[in-house]
Amino acid sequence: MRKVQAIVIGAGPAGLAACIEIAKAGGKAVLIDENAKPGGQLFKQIHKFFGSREHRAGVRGYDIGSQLLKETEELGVEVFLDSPVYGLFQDPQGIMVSYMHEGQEKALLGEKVILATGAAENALTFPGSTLPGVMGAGCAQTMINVNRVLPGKKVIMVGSGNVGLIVSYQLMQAGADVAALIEAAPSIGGYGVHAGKIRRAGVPILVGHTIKRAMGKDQVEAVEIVALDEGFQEIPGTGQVMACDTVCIAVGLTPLTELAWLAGCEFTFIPSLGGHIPIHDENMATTVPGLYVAGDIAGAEEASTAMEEGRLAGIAAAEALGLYDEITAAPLKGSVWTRMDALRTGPFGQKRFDAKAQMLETAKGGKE
Amino acid sequence: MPEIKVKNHRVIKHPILSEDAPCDVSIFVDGKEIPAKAGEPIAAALLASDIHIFRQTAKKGYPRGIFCGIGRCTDCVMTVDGQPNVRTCVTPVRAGMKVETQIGLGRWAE
Amino acid sequence: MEKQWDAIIIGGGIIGLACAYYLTDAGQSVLLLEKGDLGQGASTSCDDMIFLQSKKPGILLTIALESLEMYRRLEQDLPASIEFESRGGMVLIESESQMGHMQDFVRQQKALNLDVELLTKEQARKMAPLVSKHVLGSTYSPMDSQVNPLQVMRGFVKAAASKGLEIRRHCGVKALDNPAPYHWKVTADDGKVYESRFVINACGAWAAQVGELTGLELPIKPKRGQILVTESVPAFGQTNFWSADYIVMKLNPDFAKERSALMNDLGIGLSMSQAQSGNYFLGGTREFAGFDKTVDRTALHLILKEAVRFFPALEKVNIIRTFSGFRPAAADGKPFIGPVASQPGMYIAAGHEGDGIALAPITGYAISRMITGQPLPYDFSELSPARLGI
Amino acid sequence: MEELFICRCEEVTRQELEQAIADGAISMNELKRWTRAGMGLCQGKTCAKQVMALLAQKTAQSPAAVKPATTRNPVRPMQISYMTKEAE
Amino acid sequence: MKDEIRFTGIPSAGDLAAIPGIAGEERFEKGAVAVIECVQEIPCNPCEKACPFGAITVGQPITSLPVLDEEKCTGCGACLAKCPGLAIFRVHKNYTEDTALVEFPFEYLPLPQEGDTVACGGRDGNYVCDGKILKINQSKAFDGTTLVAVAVPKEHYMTVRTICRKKEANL
Repeated sequence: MRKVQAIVIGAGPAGLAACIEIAKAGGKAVLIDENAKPGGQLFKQIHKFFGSREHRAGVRGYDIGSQLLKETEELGVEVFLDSPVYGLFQDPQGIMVSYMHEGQEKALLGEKVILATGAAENALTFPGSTLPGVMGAGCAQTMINVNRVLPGKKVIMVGSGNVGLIVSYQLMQAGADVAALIEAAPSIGGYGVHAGKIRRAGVPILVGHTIKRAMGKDQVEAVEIVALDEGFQEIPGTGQVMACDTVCIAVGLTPLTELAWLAGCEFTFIPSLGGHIPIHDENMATTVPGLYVAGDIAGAEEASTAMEEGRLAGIAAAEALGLYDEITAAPLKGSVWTRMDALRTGPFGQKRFDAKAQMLETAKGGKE
Repeated sequence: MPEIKVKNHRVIKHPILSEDAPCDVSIFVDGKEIPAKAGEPIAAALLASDIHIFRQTAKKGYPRGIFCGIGRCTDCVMTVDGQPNVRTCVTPVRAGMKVETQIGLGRWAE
Repeated sequence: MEKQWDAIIIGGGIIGLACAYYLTDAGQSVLLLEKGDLGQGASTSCDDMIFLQSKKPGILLTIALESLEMYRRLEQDLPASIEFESRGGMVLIESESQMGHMQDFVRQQKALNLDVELLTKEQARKMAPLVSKHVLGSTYSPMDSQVNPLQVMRGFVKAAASKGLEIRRHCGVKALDNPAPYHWKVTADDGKVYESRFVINACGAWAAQVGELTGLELPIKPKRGQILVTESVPAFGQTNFWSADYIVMKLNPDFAKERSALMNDLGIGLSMSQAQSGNYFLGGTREFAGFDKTVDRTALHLILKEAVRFFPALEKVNIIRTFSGFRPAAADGKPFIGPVASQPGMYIAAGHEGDGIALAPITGYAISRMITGQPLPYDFSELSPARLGI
Repeated sequence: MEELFICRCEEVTRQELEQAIADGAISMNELKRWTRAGMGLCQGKTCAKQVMALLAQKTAQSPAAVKPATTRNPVRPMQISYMTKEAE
Repeated sequence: MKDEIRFTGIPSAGDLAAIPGIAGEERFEKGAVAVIECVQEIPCNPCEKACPFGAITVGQPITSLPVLDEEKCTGCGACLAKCPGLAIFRVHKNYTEDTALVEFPFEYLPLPQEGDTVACGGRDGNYVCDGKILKINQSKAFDGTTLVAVAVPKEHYMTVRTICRKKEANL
């Protein structure tokens, strides 16, 4: 069986960045992704990113995706697309990654394996939540920005995190009407500037409200929303029915950790990062020798942080492969950490900073 | 004044993205011909033609459509070219494909 | 003082739970200790069949037939829908030599009143239109049945709990002391010592490890079975299916020469049953690999090749899960159901190999009758640990 | 449609899950086996988080203590034809 | 009253009064100036690099609110299309004797044309007044973002922030 220095699973921002770093160090990385196109969720991000110039701030997500792809191509990274990894098997020679490619099941052995599998949207259950027309906000975003199809004309958005705010904006850019954005918490979850954009477009944001039911015979025709008190209980008499043909759910992400469970990683539970997270250290190394994580699988954050984590995992894997000595690797990793720390500051970033700090403590505890 | 163009729910002109390519093939949904773009997910072609009900569930017979859009939740499965349980959100369109609303577990092509 | 239980059952698989069900039904106070989740061993890493056709005439076929009748009653009695169904089974025959052996086998089984017959190629295709054209014929028995072991366990738990069963999960056993006949002290992982008159070792593939705690050498080894699960699909035929080659090989070891060495090493014989949910279980292997629970890629390939050889249309079906489980394989191929003569109060209910689901009701019933001193419907001496001097 | 379908694949309702918990299921593996929540085509990818939260709440366990059901190969549905060609 | 941006999505008068991105009243009298309505500490600083005159400072940490140096700001508008949050506006209070110019980023279709009279909206998207489109700037450097400049009655220079989107999209 073919053995390579590194296998990176997932060609989103984290996986691409990891491959780039391994290739820059002179290593051979194979990148495997289940989608027909690389880039993960970057190509549906048509807004300009925040951050600093080093984070490519002000550049639209899909352009960042194209730049990363160009780099991986120039560095000669071998990429298998349309190739879902379906499992990991034990092998004395390394980690065996099994995947589907061109109609056949195949396997590769990796000395180092980096899991960059991303995250999936959380579901929400209410009467009518399985009706056609109720969908993930990310699903609607893919439809409008990648496939260029409107899933509906009149949308209710549930959830005011950055995903809910951005997708509402982009639905309007694609020509849909967003009737309202509702949020169960007493305040808006995402950035005020994103909220400001959709407010200027006349979209009401109803905090302290939830969706009580979606109504319709064969597909969504309306929703009933209700106001909630501070204990998240329905306030009687506040129900109102709003007509719509689409309900988008944007209530957070859960890291896609199946492969890490399969590999036998130890996990820790951190709600602010999306739930059960594979324990990883300052090199993004998990508790399974040779196995790294990067991006949303290591805690759901956002694309810029995912890229930095990918770089870090790539540099650390290159170092572990002997491609870098410690003296060369240390400053490279240091600069990634500086940029990552910058992304995790402020009232929105501090929680994630603290969560990651807690993670590092857990990782240290596990090693001692 | 340049108007936003949404034809059959397709977003042709867009304030940020370049103009979208036109449909180049047809597929058949429960026998009815609809326009599509080769390579786009089957689900996209269906939504573009205002088709939202993809299947009926096995236990209760309730309607379902697209939900996660990334091949994970498997809510959008249909019978495609005689094969049940095809995830339409990640299966690309090929010219002439036969797509059927899946009733329950579907049925095998004779 | 801690409560004195009538019986402590070690092992929360389908056998242990069946014992709990029948013992509590007989008015006994029962505590069940399980080192993990309920049914985390072979009871949930198996398919769903009560397969009579593979059994040679003898005690096992006799009690399997009785167990089948008990399941029919349990479908009514248990507070869970156990999805009992007699869908029947076909053993698919591919060669003239297999045909000869199966003809003999069917004749013997018929003599024992097993309702089984041989089908021609055309008859077989009528019952299973999607079967491969190369199949020469099959056996058919309408008696082969199936049950959902997960729901059976749920039913046992719920019914027994209503009659006082207590369960400690994630609570293995560290020591077993026997200060006097019919007085057992069970030291558990939770640090407590539980006392009882009877102890039942229902630890499946792990029964030997628990046996060691009292110096017993139980000849039970884990025999790994690897199984694949398909997505829910429309049925491939009216019945469940087996390939004849493995059954023929068991009857006539010479037949092994007609199979590849790898197939024999892994003990692959195709079984294919469909749950009520529409999922097919595709099995399986029979290997001695210690307690290594991994699923082996080569074995998966071989099982699926077998499956597709018989049903080419399966190629288009998705696999959604694979797993392996440890059948508790007794040295002489028969389960231990009965007392340990040298340790009054100690009972063994383990070693059922691939028949744990099929034999769970009769095993639980027999153990309950033995412990409560009631007469048994059959002579169980052939299954007593005493048969091997235990 | 007033039912609350938590497992969309197998159409398992919140009420069915609560009943299984009342019947004694205390782990995700048990809950899954008793209700089929998470046993469908998606293998629990969509519902697991909600089921875990419900289990934690109804059994007064901390959410951290509730572990997901066992993950197994394949983590994506895999067409059998992929496996019937010679392994590499 | 919970009128801050985190409850409403609209920067309140209090939010705006507390930030360093808005010039003093007197500066508005003197000519065009940038209005940076960035009220939350998020990790972002492209505006700092966008200003050719060094009038915007974010510094360290990167989450600091942008500080506008009202003397250095020439009101050139170079920062408007660079703000990923679309939170910077250009305001010329004394554009004419009775109109103010308000320029803002706009990323929707349809776009109005120069000379059109349009309904202008506030931070909540509600109608404030009619305005006349002075300029539609679709420079390639803006990467898809369009800058729309409208003339509105002078008293609305700190109220108008957009053109009202059609209630029903043209489907």
